[in-house]
Amino acid sequence: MTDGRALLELSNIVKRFPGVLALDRVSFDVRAGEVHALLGENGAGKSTLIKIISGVYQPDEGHINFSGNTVRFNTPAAAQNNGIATIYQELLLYPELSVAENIFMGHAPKTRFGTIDWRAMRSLAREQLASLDIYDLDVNQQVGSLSVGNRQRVEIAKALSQDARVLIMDEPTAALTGADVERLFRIVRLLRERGVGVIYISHRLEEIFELADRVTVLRDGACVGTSQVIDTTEDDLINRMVGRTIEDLYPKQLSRIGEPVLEIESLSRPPLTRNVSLTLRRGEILGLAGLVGSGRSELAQTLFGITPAQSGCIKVNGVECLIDSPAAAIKLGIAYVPEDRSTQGLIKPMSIRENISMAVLKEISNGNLINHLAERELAQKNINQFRIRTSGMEQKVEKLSGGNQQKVVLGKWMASAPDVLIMDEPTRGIDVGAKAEIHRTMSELACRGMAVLMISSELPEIMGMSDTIAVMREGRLVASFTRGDATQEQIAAAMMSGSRSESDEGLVDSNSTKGAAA
Amino acid sequence: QTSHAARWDGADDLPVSPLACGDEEGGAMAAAMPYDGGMAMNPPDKAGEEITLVDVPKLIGIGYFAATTEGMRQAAEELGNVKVKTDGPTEANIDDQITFLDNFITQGVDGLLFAANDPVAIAPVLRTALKKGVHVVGYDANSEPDAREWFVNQAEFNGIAKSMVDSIVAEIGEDGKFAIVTSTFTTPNQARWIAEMQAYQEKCFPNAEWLETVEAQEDNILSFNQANTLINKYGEDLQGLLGMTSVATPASAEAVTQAGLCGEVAVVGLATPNAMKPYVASDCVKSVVLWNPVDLGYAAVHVMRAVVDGKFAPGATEVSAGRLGTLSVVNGSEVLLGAPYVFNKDNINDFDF
Amino acid sequence: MSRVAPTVSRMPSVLSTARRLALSHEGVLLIILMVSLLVLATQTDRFLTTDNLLNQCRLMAEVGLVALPMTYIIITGGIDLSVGSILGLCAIVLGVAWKNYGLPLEFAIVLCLVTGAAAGAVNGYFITRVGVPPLIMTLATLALYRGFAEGVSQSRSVRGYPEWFYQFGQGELFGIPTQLWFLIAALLISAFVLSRTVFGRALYAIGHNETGARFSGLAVDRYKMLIYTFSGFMAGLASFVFVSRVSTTRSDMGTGLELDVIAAVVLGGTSIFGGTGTIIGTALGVVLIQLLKNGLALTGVKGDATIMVIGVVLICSILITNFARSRQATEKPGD
Amino acid sequence: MNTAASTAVSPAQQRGVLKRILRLFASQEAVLLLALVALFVIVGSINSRFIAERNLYSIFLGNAYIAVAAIGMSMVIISGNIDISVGSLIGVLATISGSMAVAGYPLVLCWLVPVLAGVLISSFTGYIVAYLKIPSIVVSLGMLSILKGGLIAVTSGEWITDLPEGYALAQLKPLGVPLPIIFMIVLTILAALWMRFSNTGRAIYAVGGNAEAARLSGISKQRTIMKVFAIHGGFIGIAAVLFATQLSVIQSTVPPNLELTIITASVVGGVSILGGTGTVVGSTLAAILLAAIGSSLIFVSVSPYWLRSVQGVLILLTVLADLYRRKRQRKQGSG
Ligand SMILES: Nc1ncnc2c1ncn2[C@@H]1O[C@H](COP(=O)(O)OP(=O)(O)OP(=O)(O)O)[C@@H](O)[C@H]1O
Ligand SMILES: Nc1ncnc2c1ncn2[C@@H]1O[C@H](COP(=O)(O)OP(=O)(O)OP(=O)(O)O)[C@@H](O)[C@H]1O
Ligand SMILES: [Mg+2]
Ligand SMILES: [Mg+2]
Repeated sequence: MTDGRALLELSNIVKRFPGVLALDRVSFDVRAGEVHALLGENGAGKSTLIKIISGVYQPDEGHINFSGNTVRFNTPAAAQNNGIATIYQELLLYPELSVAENIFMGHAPKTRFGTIDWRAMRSLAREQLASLDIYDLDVNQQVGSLSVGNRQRVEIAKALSQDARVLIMDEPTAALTGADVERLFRIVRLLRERGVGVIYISHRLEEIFELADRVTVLRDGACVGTSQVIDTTEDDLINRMVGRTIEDLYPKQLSRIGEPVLEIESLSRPPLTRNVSLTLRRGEILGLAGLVGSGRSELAQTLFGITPAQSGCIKVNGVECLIDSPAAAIKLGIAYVPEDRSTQGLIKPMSIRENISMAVLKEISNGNLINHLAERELAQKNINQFRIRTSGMEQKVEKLSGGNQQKVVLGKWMASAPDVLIMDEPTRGIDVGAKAEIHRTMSELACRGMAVLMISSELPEIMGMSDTIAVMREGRLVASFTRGDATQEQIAAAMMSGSRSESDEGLVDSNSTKGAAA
Repeated sequence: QTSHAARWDGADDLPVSPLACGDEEGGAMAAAMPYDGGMAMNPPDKAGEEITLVDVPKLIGIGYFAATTEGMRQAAEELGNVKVKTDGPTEANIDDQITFLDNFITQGVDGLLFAANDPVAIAPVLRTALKKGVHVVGYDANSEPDAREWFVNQAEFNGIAKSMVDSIVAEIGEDGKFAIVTSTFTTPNQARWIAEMQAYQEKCFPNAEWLETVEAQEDNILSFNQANTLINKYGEDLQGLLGMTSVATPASAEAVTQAGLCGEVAVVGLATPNAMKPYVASDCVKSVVLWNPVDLGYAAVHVMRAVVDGKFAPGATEVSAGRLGTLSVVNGSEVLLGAPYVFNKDNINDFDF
Repeated sequence: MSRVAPTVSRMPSVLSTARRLALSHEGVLLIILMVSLLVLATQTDRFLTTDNLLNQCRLMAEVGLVALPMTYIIITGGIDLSVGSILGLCAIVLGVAWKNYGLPLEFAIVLCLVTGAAAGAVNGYFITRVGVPPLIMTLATLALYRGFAEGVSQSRSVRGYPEWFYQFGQGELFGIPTQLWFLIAALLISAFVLSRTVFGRALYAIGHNETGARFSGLAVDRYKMLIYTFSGFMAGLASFVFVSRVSTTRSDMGTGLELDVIAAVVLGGTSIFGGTGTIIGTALGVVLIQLLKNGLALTGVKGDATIMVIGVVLICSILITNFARSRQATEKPGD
Repeated sequence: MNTAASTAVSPAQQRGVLKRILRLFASQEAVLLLALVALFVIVGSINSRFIAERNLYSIFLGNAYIAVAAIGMSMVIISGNIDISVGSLIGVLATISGSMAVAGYPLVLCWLVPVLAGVLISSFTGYIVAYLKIPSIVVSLGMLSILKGGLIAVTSGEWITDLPEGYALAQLKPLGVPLPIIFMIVLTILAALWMRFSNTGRAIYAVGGNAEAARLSGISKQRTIMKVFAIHGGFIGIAAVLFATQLSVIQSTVPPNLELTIITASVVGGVSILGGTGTVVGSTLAAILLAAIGSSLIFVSVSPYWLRSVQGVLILLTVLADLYRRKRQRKQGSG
């Protein structure tokens, strides 16, 4: 399947940003019909490298060879015209436009007269989604109303809708659950058969072994080496990435579970939170599993006062209370690490210092006056603790790598020392080394009596960290297990069981008839 | 008499003084009032010497004040020892006008000519000018009397009102119905004219019906639209339109023309001849009321020269103003340009402004 | 990667600090201001005199007062187009309450300020609670409040205030125009609040990313409500100073004020997209526009040419800052 | 989310058609149309002359140029920009057109040159916005001053009279329908189709919706913004010609507040000031609605003093109706 000749070859690429050498003479190549994985710690330069390939950045030194010719992609358009399709790490969609338009923006199907063919666009979009086994997305829906997971799916459909010779995927599965990941892999394998060269970035190592042919590891912007995947082991890769081995990715300390801090009873906010009852105790880590769109984030946001509940009751430390705004939730000691770091978690154009102190501004100020010294100390403490790779605390968050941005979000909320910490996909895009660190911190916090509600789409994480596991489906809590009681299969079954396949068919039908009627 | 018309009183609380009805000149100037203007404090004696004047109209960039500026230029050229420059805000804005005057006082000029956007608002800065020995003469729109020395009055409010009402009644009859298009209700001159018109109409033509008054800014398409709306609203009930500004009148004439109602809806108003020529030529408009703004500017400069030369001091009853001959003093400290002029088909082509 | 380039800034050399300051937008503005001052001063000796400058301060007080809250609002990514109309409405309330309803003038002044705050609060309420975008809301109240002013006053002006009242707009305190004291006090307080307090920080955060700010537990709606109310209040204060300065009240007062204010704020470097801006910048913007108008007029440049110059300065100052910034960005990795 | 409702095929199909019809009615355009119809019915029943053919023509005729200008403005706003200089630009272009006519140039040139000049001047604005990366509000604020100052400097406000026979394009009535109305309708339809079916049209939405995403999908932000401003200039040119030829004289000044009127039409028409959404059909309907409101208030004899307040309230109500619609839609969408 691999013909051995490089389709795309980068040699000695150097890229500098103010204060940072992001890529240091990196050489890299992809062959037609292979999946080449790119690994590295947060901030190692992976995204920068693929942005150079896709024409977003221009290299300071070095050159790019594409199917035999030296090329220079000055704009993303130039790269696209050469058949390079990219799924970026940060989702880039048009919130006001429909799913179909998002998928085909820039390369919409045309009629004979050269105008945009809306009907074809809608049906092609439907086909594209169907080929990804996605039937629950309406192509006319506004993307702005979709959850992160669904947006990720749109993003994937968008990249696959172009006839690509090279497909670049920067952490496409960060917000996806098992079944979606499987489907994605099927497609990637299909493309590989067809001779497409795929560059694949992920922090989930098991995916590399499942999917990739070769793997290149970057460290501190330099290339550590390329090897065949079959010739290497997980430990080996980790070692190459972080320069040490990780003993245990899920360093769970068993803590003493105390009295309930957060009790919710038949909480509802239709359509996505229906009659949910849950108890969270001191020292407990409660893992919330579910498929994309099962309503986990919605539940969390209801608890945090962003979408206040319409009925039901919330008790904090045994006292019934009304949570109608994030400020109210914070006052009650509830903190929420949101899943969408770009819009919800961070103020990206502001500095790391300002972001970290954002949720505790009142605490670190004298009256209304911000205490800059305390603020700086706090920021430095967080940078050190989570090893945020940055040129300083005044660095704008938008200039950080994706994983480091996620660390800032975590740091910001852990700084607020809440009683109840809700974390929505906390380790999304975080490298293995840092992940272990975050898990350790999480566990420690629990031991000190904090209650953690962890939403995660990574089953191993749920299994590894939770004391209690709850499963949500279609807005309802459908199952609950205690640590050690459940197998991965049982949880997965609870996530998916029900009428999914039937209703899928129903939707297929109505979709296709709608298409015909249109 | 509709309810809104009843409220017209000029937006200030001054009394109205309608002239006598008909042609008799009964309203001839009331008994001489003592001088009530201000005085420049110790102005440098520049009698016969060259002086620099600055003219600050309500706003620059509109036809009417382009004409007064032209008149000033003519006077300056004729006199030879006067330099005059016009500058002012681009919108009729009380605040900006004050700023301009302030700047010119600082710059140091011999005399200020002004047309006030607001009689009271402009007063403090004018008083400052007088205090600094700068001569101040107003034209077109007055300030509080003591804030300037003389005011060149193009025509008295009641005189204009009489001309306008007489002209429209001549066309639509003593029981005709008419409506008014004005700039804004807050523009002092227009407000006073309308107040005087109402008083005069009530006194002399009580059977005429005043339908409505609408605002149209100084915007000709808006004026056109407003005139159209009035025509459409009242249908045949509407017999006459009065334009209170040199923008509103041609626009009203245009609306009548485009609606094909020439002869059925009479248009009378204040306007400059050039803008009205097509409508007068097509017989859609019979008469246009106006003083000659070129003469107004011309007179203002002559009055200023006379003041500087010491030839025109408080108590004087007339002043000579070049080609305009002698102009008489009214109301204590106002120089009257003359009766308002009524242009018609016969004489309109003699004017070019 | 994190071979962080040796940080020169650890030892803040005077030179580099000076350069950074000069390259900031405020720096650029200050330089433009200095240059224009110098150039204009050589053209006429009447420009750079205490009397003239103090007098200019008097004239710019209203724009200055309203520009402060406008800076706050624009920093949050909003806008308030209704300030001119609020000013008109407040002036009318002041006049009508005193003259037609016979209230004591002191009370009328308070009523005028309250009206301003209320008008602003109405904007704020619709913007935060109902979710009307600020531009649309204030575009509607631009018409609405002006309409109220006309309706309440029946388009009549109010004149003949007692002598003491003129003290605020025409008088002096310790040789300095009274309203300048108001302006300076308001300026210092707003600058301090914006740069030092939680409130100020929140405004920037809201401007950059409102959702993010809300998710961080900041009371976004309350802050927004506050600044629109503040804006109305300051328009009320400006109306009081204005009425006192020009001795009369008219319903068309403050027409077009919004554009002057926005021009000053934008010239001061506040980004219309929200998130950046300073009070110092705004102050420089107000001063620069006023001095250009004045200085050019004194050197004999006509009004039409003056507004052209201001247009050019507006575009060029932002252009220069952009250029300086991009130079800075490209230079850095090199050194 | 997959719902149980989609089990049977035929109801789903029916629902599809129904949904589409409902969706059509649940748009901003529908709200405006409804408001327009309501206005005509209510005011028509009070005074039947309001809905007489002649008055309908008057409403459309005198405001067609605003609708045409609002088309271009809507495109600019959808692309995430704004143009405050339109009023001044229309003044300048109308003056160019009139001066050429008086100077005896062929009439066709007098009509075409302003359009070209509009494209050129607006492209210049667009160039500064797109390539020198200065926010459009700053550039157009600057351009406003420059154009206005320049116009006054050149004409000093002399009106243009003695326009040649046949120049009055806007007074023609092919097939009995005034030409401005034809222009308004045809241009709106063309622009609407173009916005929906052309690449550039979609690119405008993309750039306004998410500029970074647009860049990464190979859409050049710069070129798109350039194009938007150029086309906008064309519409402004046409609007200026309609404006100039409507009456027999041209008031060579900047029509007061015209930019606010045009922007109001756009935003009331549902164009989001943040960019990315809106339609030109909406803006045209809004322009008509605003004009009809102005006219209707005279018809029902609202006190002239309170006229503007009522107008403000009505604008606000339209905006609120749309907001309410959107909220309902969002609720349904997630259900
Ligand atoms: N626009 C930029 N300006 C300045 N520095 C940048 C910029 N983009 C990236 N960097 C820096 O370059 C380095 C490499 O970042 P990059 O995004 O390539 O990391 P990554 O390997 O993708 O990490 P992650 O796994 O966290 O996504 C980081 O230190 C980051 O801070
Ligand atoms: N702001 C929103 N408006 C409307 N619908 C939304 C919104 N956010 C999410 N949804 C919808 O709600 C459903 C559940 O979303 P939610 O984010 O709660 O699920 P989740 O289990 O966290 O899944 P994900 O992994 O996608 O985040 C999704 O199908 C999505 O379409
Ligand atoms: Mg990355
Ligand atoms: Mg989620």
